[in-house]
Amino acid sequence: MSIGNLPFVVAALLVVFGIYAFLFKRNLIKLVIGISLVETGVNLFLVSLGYRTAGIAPIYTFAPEAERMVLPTPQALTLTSIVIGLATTALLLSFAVFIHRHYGTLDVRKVKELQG
Amino acid sequence: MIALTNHAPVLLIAIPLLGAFAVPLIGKLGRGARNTFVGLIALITAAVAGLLAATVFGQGGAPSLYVLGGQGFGLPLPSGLNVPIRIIFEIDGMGAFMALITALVTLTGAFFSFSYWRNRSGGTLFHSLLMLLTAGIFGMELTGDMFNFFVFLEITSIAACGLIGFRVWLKHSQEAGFKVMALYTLSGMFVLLAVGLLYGQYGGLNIAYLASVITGSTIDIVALGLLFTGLALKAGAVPLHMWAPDAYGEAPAPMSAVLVANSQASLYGLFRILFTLFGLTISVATLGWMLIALALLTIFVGVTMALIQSDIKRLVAYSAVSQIGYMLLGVGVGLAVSVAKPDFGFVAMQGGIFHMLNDAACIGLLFFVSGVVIRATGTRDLNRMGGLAHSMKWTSILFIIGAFALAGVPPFNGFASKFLIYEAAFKLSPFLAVVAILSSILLLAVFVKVFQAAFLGTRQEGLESDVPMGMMIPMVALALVVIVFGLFPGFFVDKIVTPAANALWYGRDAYIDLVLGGG
Amino acid sequence: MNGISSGFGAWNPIAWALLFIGILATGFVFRLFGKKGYKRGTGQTKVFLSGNEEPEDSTALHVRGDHLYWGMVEGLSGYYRRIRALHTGVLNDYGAWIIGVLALVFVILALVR
Amino acid sequence: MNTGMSLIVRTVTRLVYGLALVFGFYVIMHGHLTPGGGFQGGAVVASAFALLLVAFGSAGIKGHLNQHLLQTLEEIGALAFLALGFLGIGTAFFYNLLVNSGGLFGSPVPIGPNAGVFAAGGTLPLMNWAVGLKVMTGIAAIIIAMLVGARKEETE
Repeated sequence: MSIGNLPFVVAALLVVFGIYAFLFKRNLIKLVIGISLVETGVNLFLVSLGYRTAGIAPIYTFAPEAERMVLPTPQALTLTSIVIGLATTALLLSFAVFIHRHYGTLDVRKVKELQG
Repeated sequence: MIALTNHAPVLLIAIPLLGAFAVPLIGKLGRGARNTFVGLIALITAAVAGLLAATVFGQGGAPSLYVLGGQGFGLPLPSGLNVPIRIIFEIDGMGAFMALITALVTLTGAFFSFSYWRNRSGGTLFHSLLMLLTAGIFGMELTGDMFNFFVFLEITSIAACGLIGFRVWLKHSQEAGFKVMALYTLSGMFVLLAVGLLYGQYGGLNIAYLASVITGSTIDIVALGLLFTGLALKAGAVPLHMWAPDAYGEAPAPMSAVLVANSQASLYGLFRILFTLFGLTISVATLGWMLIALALLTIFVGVTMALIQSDIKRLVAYSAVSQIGYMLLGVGVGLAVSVAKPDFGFVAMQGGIFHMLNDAACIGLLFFVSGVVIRATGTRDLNRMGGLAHSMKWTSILFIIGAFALAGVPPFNGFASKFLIYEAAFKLSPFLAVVAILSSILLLAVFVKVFQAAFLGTRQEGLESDVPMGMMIPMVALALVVIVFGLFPGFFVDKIVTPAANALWYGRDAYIDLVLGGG
Repeated sequence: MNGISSGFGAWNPIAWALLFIGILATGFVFRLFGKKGYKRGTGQTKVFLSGNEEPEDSTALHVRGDHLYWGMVEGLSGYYRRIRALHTGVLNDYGAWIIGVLALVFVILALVR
Repeated sequence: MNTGMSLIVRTVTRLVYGLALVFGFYVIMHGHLTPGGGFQGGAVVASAFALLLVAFGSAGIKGHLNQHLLQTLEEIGALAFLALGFLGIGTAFFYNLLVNSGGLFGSPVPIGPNAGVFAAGGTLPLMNWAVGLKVMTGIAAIIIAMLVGARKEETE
């Protein structure tokens, strides 16, 4: 395994940690953190996809001639995904605030009036 | 009106977006101005969707293309290769069919919600979110780009959860909003991961381009598994359905119907990916039988869980879950035999696809009726209702129409599509048809329970039994759709369902050729 | 043009509706043979409740939602106990279902390609 | 808890606030030439607002950041973005009508490495501004709403 694969390993670890937090943590805020970790892992995966060894930023300004450039598309994808992640996290946290107001707790196992 | 026809795909997204952003500004002018504006936007959107559908079905469902931001979709390289880099909307029969469904549901939903918010504050932001959701659903159905699909998927997730948890003073709506958003986000991340895997392998995001180069390697299979699970979750297939009753049940009544349309859009994405993106590079029999297994579980668990609910909206929500199973069953039978392509496979596809439209109309009607019932009685508990038919005759008749149609009682539209599904599923394996028919009978029993508990019985006092015109008109419109589609199924199957089924079943090459220019 | 055919069966709603109306009309004709000379306000028009007396408070007669299909739910109680136990309402469990289904899909796709 | 934080924090905030605003607007303005753009710059500006809110408390920003004004500006930013999209509808939605037209932001760009032409890019810089306006006001409105809501809960 070369050093170039390290970002993918980190991305996979982040996703796994996030899913672990989602499955085993009891606090709603920690669940949101888990979801954010998964998002971060996927974003890191996307950015790593576009990386080219010794590449430069994909911008023409002062770019040396005939140089390898990092792929710009994954960066655009990542940026969009970050924006979506921001909206998602904000919405989830707002729900958490209101759940705390109504239920008086953030424990997942106590917020289960909707079942069956 | 050449220009309007050409730009119909993007207008379907731009006009609701315009509405979504302008509604809060117009809302400052007062309620009347806001309602006029929202109604106008919804009508224009529906009209454009109708125009788009007329254009696409006029040419027999052949795919057409819309390119954002330029004349051509490609960037010719010095080597002469034309790479599709721009964002493309690609509309074939299936996409136009889905756009029709969305237009029907969102139009009636928008008009129903005027009366719903008449005596409450906050309707302005509600309409803004509804428009955003509309734009997102149209985007999912019309886009020809994997990443765009993900973006619209997330837009629908966020807007839908905003609508579910809109009534912040209700404790259960907050719980439902959190759960649904968390699960939607997780499924969205699966889709994004799969998009990343496909991009890393083939260096493209365009569905047609990816379909032309896809090989079915191990990484493709991983991406397929992620997409399958993520979209099955958003469609609400058992055993990933746990969010669905929460979402449909806790959302405001006019929204529940639009949420079902949202689930159907995810289902459309799943079909698009299975038929067009992967095509025959994967073992279609395996995937078809996986869809069928999901379908049987969905039908059976949805119906049996609906039987024991005592909350009227949750009951309708579970029956909505079970209907997703019929669509999965029809298209799953079609997918399972799509190598040999026997006749009954196409019939099954027709049934599954036709049922999407029928389900949208019936379930919309039932959600609206349950909203009216809850408004009249002030409770959602079936055990505390009774005798509504004395004072709400028209509502009871509309309920009977919706319930019979959804349960597949002739001559309503639900029977027409279920008939095709039963016949074709029987050809593949009699067991499938038996489960499907038995569950339909159970579903009728479920609605008999609602009718007995809520509408029959002695007259009760203290009911708010007058139904405002603004609620009645959308319900009557949906009931008319139910009846017309039930009485003349042949016409609609020929004109709109067959092109849609063709687009999935045979249309893969045409879809690819349109972008890659026949080579 | 209004019927559909699946290639092995056919469905024509208009014909069905005509037949349905015909049957209804026949039923109505039979109803006309009934005796018109029954006496109102006597035992002939009384509600028949398996021989029991009609209670004063008629709302007590209304069968509420949960009482319908009581027998069926009771008969399937084993199934319902298990299926309700799966709908826990806890978000962790829902997440576990997703991961479980994802793993299952991967296993199936790996075994049967 | 509405009075904000200590004197040190407030003084530092006064110093950093302007810098953060300038940097955010720079990122928006040069979005078509350098890394960054509407969203990133808008987020930087919104972070300056957030700093203000944290340092001075929800009472301290009364009169400076009006939530209704922010929401109105957000809608205007979004509408401006859509309007720029509709500008090119003669050819296609989002068609870049202004690029290479010689007018506003219409300077032609030399092929190959160059120092960057600020007046190039057509509708892109304008879209950056629209998105920047939407993001900075939108995020600020979100932060204010959440913080004010949370504070209300504390005091109850």
